[in-house]
Parts: sequence; C-alpha cells; structure tokens
Amino acid sequence: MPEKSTFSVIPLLAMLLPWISLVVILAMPKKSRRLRLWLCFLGSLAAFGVVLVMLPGILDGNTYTIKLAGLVEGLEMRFTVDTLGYYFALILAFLWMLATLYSISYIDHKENRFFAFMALCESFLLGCAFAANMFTYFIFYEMMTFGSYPLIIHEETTLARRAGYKYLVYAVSAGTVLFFSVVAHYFWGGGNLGFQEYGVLSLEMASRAALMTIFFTYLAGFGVKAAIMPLHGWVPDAHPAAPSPASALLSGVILKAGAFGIIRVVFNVFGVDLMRELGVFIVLAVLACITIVVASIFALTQDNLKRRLAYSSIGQVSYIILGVAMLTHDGALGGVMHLTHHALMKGCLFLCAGIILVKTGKKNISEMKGIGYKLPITMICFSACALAMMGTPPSVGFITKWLLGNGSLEAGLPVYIVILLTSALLNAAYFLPIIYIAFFRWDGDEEEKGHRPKLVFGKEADHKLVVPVVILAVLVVIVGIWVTVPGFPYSLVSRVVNVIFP
Amino acid sequence: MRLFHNYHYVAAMLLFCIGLYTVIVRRNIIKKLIGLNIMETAVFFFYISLGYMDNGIAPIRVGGAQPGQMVNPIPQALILTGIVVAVSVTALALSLVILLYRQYGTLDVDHLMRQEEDEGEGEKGKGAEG
Amino acid sequence: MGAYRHFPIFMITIPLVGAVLLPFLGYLRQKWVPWAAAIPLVSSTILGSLLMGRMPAGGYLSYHMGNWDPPFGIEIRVDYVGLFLMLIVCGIALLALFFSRLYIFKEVSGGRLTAYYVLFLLLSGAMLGFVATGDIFNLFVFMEILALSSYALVAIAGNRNAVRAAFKYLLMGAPSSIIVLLAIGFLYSATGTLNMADLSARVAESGYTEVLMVAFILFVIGFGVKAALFPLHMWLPDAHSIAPSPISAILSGLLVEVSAFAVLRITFSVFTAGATNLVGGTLDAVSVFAAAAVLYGGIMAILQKDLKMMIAYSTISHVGYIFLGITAFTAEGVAGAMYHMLDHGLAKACLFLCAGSFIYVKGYRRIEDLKGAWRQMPWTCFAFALASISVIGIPPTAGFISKWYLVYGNFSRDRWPYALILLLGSILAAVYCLRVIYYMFFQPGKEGAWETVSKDAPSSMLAPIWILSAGTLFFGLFSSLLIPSLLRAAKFLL
Amino acid sequence: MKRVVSLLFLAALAVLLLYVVANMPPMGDPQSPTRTHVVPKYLEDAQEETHAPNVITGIILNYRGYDTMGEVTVIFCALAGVLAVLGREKRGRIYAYADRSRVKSSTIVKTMVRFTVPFIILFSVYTILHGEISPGGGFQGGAIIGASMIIFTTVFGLYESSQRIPQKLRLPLEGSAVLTFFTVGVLGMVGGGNFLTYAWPHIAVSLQPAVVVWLTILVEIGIGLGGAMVFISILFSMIREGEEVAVVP
Repeated sequence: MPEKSTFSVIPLLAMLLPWISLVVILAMPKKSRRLRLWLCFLGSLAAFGVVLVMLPGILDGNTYTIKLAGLVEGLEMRFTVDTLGYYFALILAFLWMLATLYSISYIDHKENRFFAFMALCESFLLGCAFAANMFTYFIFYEMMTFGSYPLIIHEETTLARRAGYKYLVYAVSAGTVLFFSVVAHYFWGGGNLGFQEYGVLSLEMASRAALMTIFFTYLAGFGVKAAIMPLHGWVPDAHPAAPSPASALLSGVILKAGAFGIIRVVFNVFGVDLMRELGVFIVLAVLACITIVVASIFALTQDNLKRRLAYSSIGQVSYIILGVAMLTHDGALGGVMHLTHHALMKGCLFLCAGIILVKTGKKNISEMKGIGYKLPITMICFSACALAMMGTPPSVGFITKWLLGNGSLEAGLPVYIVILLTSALLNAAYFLPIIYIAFFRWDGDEEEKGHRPKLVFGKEADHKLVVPVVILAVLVVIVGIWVTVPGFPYSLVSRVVNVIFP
Repeated sequence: MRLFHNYHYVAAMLLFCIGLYTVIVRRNIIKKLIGLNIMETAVFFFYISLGYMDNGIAPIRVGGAQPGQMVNPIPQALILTGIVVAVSVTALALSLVILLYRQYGTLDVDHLMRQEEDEGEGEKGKGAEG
Repeated sequence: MGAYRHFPIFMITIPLVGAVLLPFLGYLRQKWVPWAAAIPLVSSTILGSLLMGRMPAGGYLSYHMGNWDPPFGIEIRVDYVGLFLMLIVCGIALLALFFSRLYIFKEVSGGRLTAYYVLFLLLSGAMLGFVATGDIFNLFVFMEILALSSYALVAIAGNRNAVRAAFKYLLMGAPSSIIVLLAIGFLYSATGTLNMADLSARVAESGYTEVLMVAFILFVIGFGVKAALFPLHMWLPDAHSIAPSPISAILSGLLVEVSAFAVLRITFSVFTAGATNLVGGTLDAVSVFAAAAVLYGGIMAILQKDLKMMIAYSTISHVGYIFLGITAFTAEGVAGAMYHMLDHGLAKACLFLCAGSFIYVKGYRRIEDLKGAWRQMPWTCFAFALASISVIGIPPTAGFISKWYLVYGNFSRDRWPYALILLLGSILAAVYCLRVIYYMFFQPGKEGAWETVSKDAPSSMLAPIWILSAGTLFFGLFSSLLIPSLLRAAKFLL
Repeated sequence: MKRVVSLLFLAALAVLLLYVVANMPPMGDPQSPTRTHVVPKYLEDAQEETHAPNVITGIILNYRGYDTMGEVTVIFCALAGVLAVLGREKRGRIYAYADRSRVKSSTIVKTMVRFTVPFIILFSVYTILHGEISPGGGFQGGAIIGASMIIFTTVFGLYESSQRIPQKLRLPLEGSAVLTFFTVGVLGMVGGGNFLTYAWPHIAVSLQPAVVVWLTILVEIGIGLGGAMVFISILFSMIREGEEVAVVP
C-alpha cells in the first residue's frame, strides 16, 4: 500500500460526528425547533471540517487507519482512508452539509425523523467511504440502505409509500446478492477481503467461473444502487417522491455509493489485469452504454421535472461505470472524477427543483412557463448546471466528457465517443426545453398583449434554500476552470489513477 | 436367524408400532393416550429384555447369589425412572383431557379440530379473554 | 478449581428446589411469589458468571455425581459452549420472569399464579440440567421435566385454545420422548454405556453399525419434534402463539435452541467422534428438511395475520438455519449455529415480549392493529424494530454475524445451494419483519385505535425488552468476544 | 386415506425397527456390550459400595441418584402441571358435595375397605423401608399408598378422604422427595465429596457404612412420602363430584 500508513482516530471521529445530531434531536425539548436543526447542521459541518483536516496528509500520500473490531483473521472492521476513499468522503460530506442547510428551511413536518436519518445516513456513508475491506464496506452499505428508507418516504403520500416499497424490494434483494458475493469473495479469495491497489484476486486463487460469479454478483448487488439499466427500477420513483434535499443526496451520493462499490471492485478487488484477462469489462461497458442512451431517451419523455432529473441521473452514473470499464488512464480519470462532478451538478439541479416546488408548487415542466422571472437566481443556477450537464465548457461536465473521449481513443474504441456525443445531444434535448420554457415563455405569450413578467431579484426564497444552490452552481464552473487546484477532484483522482495506470 | 432369537425385541417393536398407530389414527383422545401408554410399555419391555439372561436371577445380593448369574440391573433401574416419567405424562395428559372435555364437550379429535376452523380467526384473536 | 466445580450442579438444582419451596410461600404470602421466584434464577446467573471467568479456555469441567467415576456414575460435563448456553438460558429466563410480574395477570387468573412460577422455575432448571448433563439417560430425564412443564405452561391460561394447543403439543411431544427413550435403548444395547464421553469412544469401535445408525435417526426425530424441525413442527405455531407471552419467549427463544443443542451434542460428541460415516446420510436428509423449514417457515410467516403466529412461524424458519449450520459440518457452520442460538434466542424473546407488551397495553394481537403504534408506544416499537433487524440479519446486529458464519460454513463445503436458501430465508424474513415495522412506524393509526393509550408499557416490562434488544446489538458489535472461542470449540468438536 | 398413509408409514417404521432388531446383539448373550461393559462392576461392587444388597436400589439411589432426583422432580412437575390446569380441590366444593356423593357403596365394600386400607399402608411402609434389601423402594411404596387412597376415595368419596389427608398435610410433603435429595446431596458436599455423595470422605471409614445406610433410608422415606402425596393430590384435583360427572353404568 501507499508510502505511509498511520493510526488515526480522525476517520472514526468523522463518522461519529453526525451522531451529535441524533443525540441532539433525542435530547432537546420539542419546542426548540430552530436550535435543534441548526445544531444538526453544525454536526454535519463539523464532519465536513474533520474530513477536510485529513486533506493535507492525503495529498502527501498518507493513509490513516483505525481498527474498529475484529472477528477472526481477515474479517475485521477497519477504516483505512486511502486517496480514493477520501475523495468520496470529501464530496459526500460537502454535499451533505449543504443539503442539511437546505433542509432546515425545506422540511416542514416530522423534521426530527428526517434529520435523524440524514445524520445516520451520512455516518454510514462515511463508513462506506473509509472502509478498508469489503466486509466493512458491505456492513455500512447495508445499514445505509435501510437508513435511507425513511428519507424516501418522508412525505408519506401514496406515491412515496409505493416508491419506498419498490426501493426496499430492490435494496433487500441487492443486499442478499451482495452478501452472497462477499461470502464467495471471502471463500475464494483466501480470506482476504481487503482493498489493494492492484487488486486481490487472481486466476491462481479460483477458477474462471468462480471469479466470474463473484464479479457478476457484485455487479448485480452494487448495480441496483448504481442504477445500471435493468436494475434501475426504483430510481425514477424514489426521486420525485422524496423531499428535494433527499433527492439531491440520493442522486448525488447514494447512487454513487453503488458506483463507488463498483470502482472498488474493479480496481481494488479484481485489479485491471484480471479484468482484462476475464474480459468482463466488455459487459460492464456495454451495460453502461445502453444505460446512458436509453435513460436519456426515457428522460425526454418525462414531464415531471424531478423524474426527468432522475432518469438523467441514471444515465450520468453510467458515465462513471463506462469510464471505469474503459480500463485506460484517461477513462478512469474521467469516470472517477465524474463522481464528484455529477454530484455537484445534480445536487444543484435537484435543490433548484425543490425551490421551484416550494415557491410555486409546480412539479411538471409544462407548467413552468416564465418561472425564470419569478425565481431568477435559482433558474440561472439551474441553467448553468444544465449546460454543464451537456458538456459545455467551461464547466465540470466538459472536463468529464473530454477525459472520457480521450480515454476511449486510448482504448481504441471510438464507438464510446459516439455514445458520449449521442448522450450529449439527448441531454441538450431534455435540458434546453426547460431553460427555454423558464425564460422565453410566459403566461399569455402567444397573445398580442402578453407582457413579459418583470425580473425580481433577491426575494425569491429563504437564504437557506438559495445559498446551497448558488454555492454548487459556482463550484460547477470553478472546478471546471481551475481543475488542478489541490483538493479539487483532479488532484486526488490523478494520484489514484497514476498508480493504477503508470 | 437372529430375528427369531430376539423375539422379545420383535414383540416390543410391534407393540411400539401398534401404540404409534393408535396415537396417530384413533380419533378419541383417551384412546390416543392409551396408545401412548402402549408405546411406553413397549419401550419398557424392550429395556427389560435387554437385561435378560438365560436362567438369570434377580440382582439382589442375598443368600450367596452369584453376580455372574444375575440379570442386568441397569435397564431395570432406568425403567423405574421411565415408569414414573410415563405416569407423570399420563397424569398431565389426563388432566388436559378433563379440561378439554369440560370446555368442548367432546373427546373426538376431528370434532375439536373442526371447532377450531369454525371459530376462525376471531376466536384466536381474543384467546386471552377466555 | 476448588469450590468452583460445584457451581454447575447448584445452577441446576437451585431453581428446581426453589420451585419446590415456592408453594409454601404461595400459601403464606402470594404477593411475594414473583420476587421470590427470581432469587434462584439470579443466583444461578451469578454462579454461572463467576464460573465463566474461571473456565479454562478450550477445556471442560467434569463433575462426577456422588464421586462415582463416569461410566458408573452420572457426569455433568460443562464446556465453554455449554456454559455459555446455560448463561443465556439463565439470562433470558430471568428477563422473561421480570416481564411476567405485571403481564401475567392479563392471561392467568390469580389462583394459578403460584403454579405458573413453580412451572417457570422447573422449566428453567430443567433447561440448565439438559444442557449441562453428560449422561444420555439423564438427558432424557431433564427433557421430560422440560417437556412436562412446557405443556402445562402452554395450557395455563385455561381457555379453550390454550388447552387445545397444549394437548396438541403433548400429543406430539410425548411420543417424541418415547422415541428418544427407544433410541437410548438402542444405543445402550450396542455399547453398554450411557455416559456420553464413554459412548463416543465405544460407538467408534462398536460393530453394531445398523443399530447405531437407526438410533441416530430416532434421536434426530425425537429431538426434532422438540426443536420443531420442519415436518415435525405442527405443534409449534399454536403452542407458541397461544401461550402467555413470556412463556412464548422462553419456548421460542430457549427451548427450541436447547433441543437443537441436544442434537448438536448427540451428533458431535457421541456419534461423529470416531464414526462419521454412520450419520452422514441422516445429516444430508436433515439438511434437506432444514432447508425446507427455512422456506416454509418464512412463507407461512408472511401469510400470518396474528403477530405472535408470525413470530412463531419465523421460529420454524430459524430452526432451519440452526440445523443447516449443524449439518454443514464445518467449524464455521457449527460456530454460526451456536451463535445463532444466542442471537435468535435474544431476538425472538424480545419479539415475543414486545408482542406481549402490545397485548398488555391494548390487547392487540393482529398485525394490522399495530398501525401507528409508534406514536403511543415508541420504546416497545423501537425494541421490536431492533430485534427484527437482527432476525433479518442486517448489520450491525448479532443476526448478521451468525448469518455470515452460517452462509460461509455452508459455502465452504460446497453446499452452496443451502447457502442460497439461507439467503432466501433472510429475504423472506425481511418481508415479514419489515411489514410489521412499516405498519408501526410509517402508517397512520386507525381512527380511535390508540387514543385511549397515553403511555408506553410500564418500565418493568420495557426493561427486559430493551435489555434483550440491546443484547442483539451488543453481540453484533462485539462479536469478537465470542466468535473466536466458538470457532475453537467447534473445531474441537469436529 | 389418512389411515392408509399412516399404516404405510408405520409399516416402514416397523421394517426399520425389525431390521435393527435383526442386527442387535442376541438376547441373553453373555458377550453382548450390555453384559460386558459397566454391569460387572455394579454386580460385583454394589453391595460393598452402596451397602444395599439390592443392586437396583443401589443404582437408583446411589450410582444414578441424580437421575432419580430428576425423576422426583418430574412427578412434582406433573403435580404442578395438573394443579395449573385443574386447580387444587377447593374446600367449599368439597363441603357442598359432601352430602350427596354419587358413589353409593354397600356396607360390605365399605367395611372391607376400612379394614384393608391400614394393612395396605403398612405394606407400603414395609416396601419403602426394605427397598435396599428386597424388591421395592420409595416409588413403589408411594404408589401403593396412592393406590390405597384411590380405593378409599372411590368408596367413601372425596370429603371423607380429604378429611383423612388434608391439604395442610399434603402441601409441605409434596416436595419432600426433591428436598430430601437436595439435602442429602448438599450433605455429601459438606462431607467432602461431590453432590449426592453418600459415603462422606471426611468421616472415619468405619462410620461410613452406617451413614450410607441411614441416608439411603432417609431418601427412600422422602421419595415414598413425596410420591404418595403427589399421587393423592393429583387424584384429588382430578375428581370433581357433582352433576358433571358422568356416572359409569
């Protein structure tokens, strides 16, 4: 493993900090709503701060490790913060902090339950990010699965219940499949579940068929969260049903937990060489391509804004999978970086959708005529992110597309570029109409006398709602311009990728 | 042929099966209990036969009895325990039968089970109040 | 060891003698009976905990009754695993006893109170003796105490359903005891001894393989009825759902485990020590039945409308888990089965006590009536949720750990179909458990269903529930306390 | 249908069991494992070690005393179960039905029973006390006492018999078997051995035989009394005189 590996309680501390929110909620009296929720926010802020503390060390090539519990040899709960895990933890804690801030104003009923489970989920996800081996990852992943259920059904409408039910069915089945694959991995991998830079498994350990079984069960298990196409069924239902901050987190982070799992499996469990030998990366790439195209086409047909965004997320997460499946330096760089990029963009878009819903009560795109004049800041941010999604420079979306394109040339398969371009076109086809409707249409615009509404700045919504949106939109641009700033995705991901693809 | 030589055991096994048949097939619960006792008796018979010895004498060391000639005392000791256990089970079973008869007015198993179906879920739901 | 060697016998006899003395107190001061009944169990627990600290790792404690050396006298043989199980028995029985103090007035009329506590103590003492004994006929005697007291406890409510369920139980249980007795006879006829350690040596060199093989089959059938292994489970749903809730907790959380433990001991310490070929075929058949039990119990549990009935069917499913672990014949599988005895005991006892708590507060037995229960009874509902999570096997509860070892144990002997069935069983468990949790937490209550309830169950009932559910969490988080020694013990058995 | 299936099942079981029997050691074979392993020591040494010429009594009370302790617990448990299910006989009920006992017996029967019951009880006392020398013992004696009370109750009715052996007398004695065993067991520990050691190692060797004999007799008496009281209590609680009782024609 990397140069220096030091014992440190910081990862554990970061994981436990969100629990402050939980304690606060349980302990504080019923009346102190503001105080309670702000303390919750402070909890997530502190978690982000603690994660940030590790940044210099990580950039120096340090690794922090702490053992939580050990059952027997090889089966232990351990946190090891390597660069890849840290990268995921950083974006996760950041987005979570913004979403918590946003929720303070957004959530208006049963906020105790919502914030408690937000905190729990953050803690479990940090556990996922820091996990040193598949056993730990699986445990936190399962807990996160069940912890996010109350977030999805928070509204308690029939729609939400049905979405929650669907989510549980998918999640429980996936968890079981995953359990099987972890056991199989443990058994055939000689009791080593750890993540290592060049992979753990090899053809000497087990037969080809056994390795294929392990890979495909992992793929099926994580694929449900990562919404790879035949397994995506819960995503389009869950996103519109959940409250907007929860949708932002669902698509910004929780889907990524699945994708992150696949990244771990491909790079740290199987390793690039074994992937090439087994040839399974082709399957991965084909599934990702299908998902990218089909999800975008589905997105075109949706009128519900959040549903359209959800389909878009399905497609975008598959960019990550595609980038990883290319098994080239630039492809991996682009794919893994897209994890953050997409979290920023889609987080912002969902939060915008939330503001629209709160301020105007409109869910469908066709009803949103002239909304850009009522909610200018929101819609500008929305437009910026939507353009970024299409890959317009200067933005993070462009970086991703550029790197993925490079990667596909490196892999000698230009067909991926065709897929990427098609996807960009389709993205344009489903995002541009929203912008058009928001800014260039208004009620009564087809009649002669119709007046263009007045732009009203500054009064559109509570600051707690607007600030996170603006921060995210600004970051979408900034990260797209100053790519190599330390702490931004490139600085971290390139460290990982340069090791794997020297 | 050892089967014929072990005719005590054969009888015990057949008795055991007869008892089990009675327990399974008979509808009257008293008869079921009788079947249970037949099974028990069969097993006791089997045990006692285990200690059998040609020209054996009772394992009591009086009057210069030779240990070599005594029958095996262990099965007899075990079966004393077994008999008491069987009596206890029968006593408890009979008291249950008495209560069943007081409450259902029948000793017929089919009848009891049919009543269960008739009463359906509701009765089961409020079982506690009875 | 010094005086410590006497501890196991006192752990067993003190509850029994306490049971005998209790009627005097019942005659004089009935109010004190519930408190007095706790004294023997508390002392057994203390003795067990003290002994646990002195237990040699990997070794066992052999106590020769009446100073007679083992093949001649009766031996009590307590190893690490046995003592561990005895402590579970003491602990869960004690908690159920405390739960009974208020609850029991709901189901048992005043005149039978003393008898209830007497039988309760007899049941606990018998389970302790059953686990500890090293003599196979003594095993039978304690099995009978255990069986008789449990028949009576199922019937103790005295209403029509209770008596019928008890009689059904008796009609299956009594023949099974006789079958065990017959099996002991066969074993004795082929070996001439009744001591388990002596048996394991003599079984290996005995020439009467057919007799031994059938004896093993009869043992499995006999104890299988007590443990409710799939085709012999018919008595369980009625008996467990109709008995008073603390008794359901004991029956489901302990009795079934203890019977499975008997099968484990017979299999490993008597038969397979030298003669694996004798039992292989039977064990294969048992694993098929166990797999069927996992699926059947799960599916039937999903179909139930009555909460206790659902938990009872779930027990059938989990007995299948335990037997799959035993028949896997690997150290991991056996260790998983043992750990599953622990966590299933805790979780099931907790679930039944929660069900009792709902009955106590509101008289609700049906799952549908629990809609919106969370608002009024948050503590009970949270404990229920935690225990259900353990039943499903979601980390970080103890259920996950045992599921891991069970699946792995089955995996590593190339019995992957059974591993898959175990996983399927946990999906089924997720379905039936999550449904109840969903009703409790995320459904609005029916109009007026909970309005008369202003508070949760009394704290003397909540405390046992919470200790049990916290136990499932504790043994999930700190499984490293036990797993290595269980693995070592399992390796020793194999 | 059910009958056919169960017959088939039982036939299969019978074949299985007969198969076992055909492979078992021959009956009465002096070389069979039952004959050669543990038994010889019992038969040779029992008298010296347990001071009971009746080897069976020696085994029951001494070698396998713990089993017997479990066994007396079983009958106590059965009593507790019966009482839990049916309840103890109630004083009020007995008085209410005292005058109209349904059991009408002729004077001859009454006189005969009155005359024989004391002798039966005397015989049971003999059985209990001579258990270690001749066939017999605590259980047998207890059962005989129980049987004598069954005859008495059948003839004279519950009122009369419960006057003879009232609840106050039975209640303390029902558990006497278990308590005696426990006491003897603990005494064995105090005497330096393990639980249920009769021959206390801490006392002089010459005294040991007397201690063993007296302890054996004590246990026999305990078992006999306890067993008898349990049987009688079970009998009384099962009887319910009055309208519900179906008179046997």
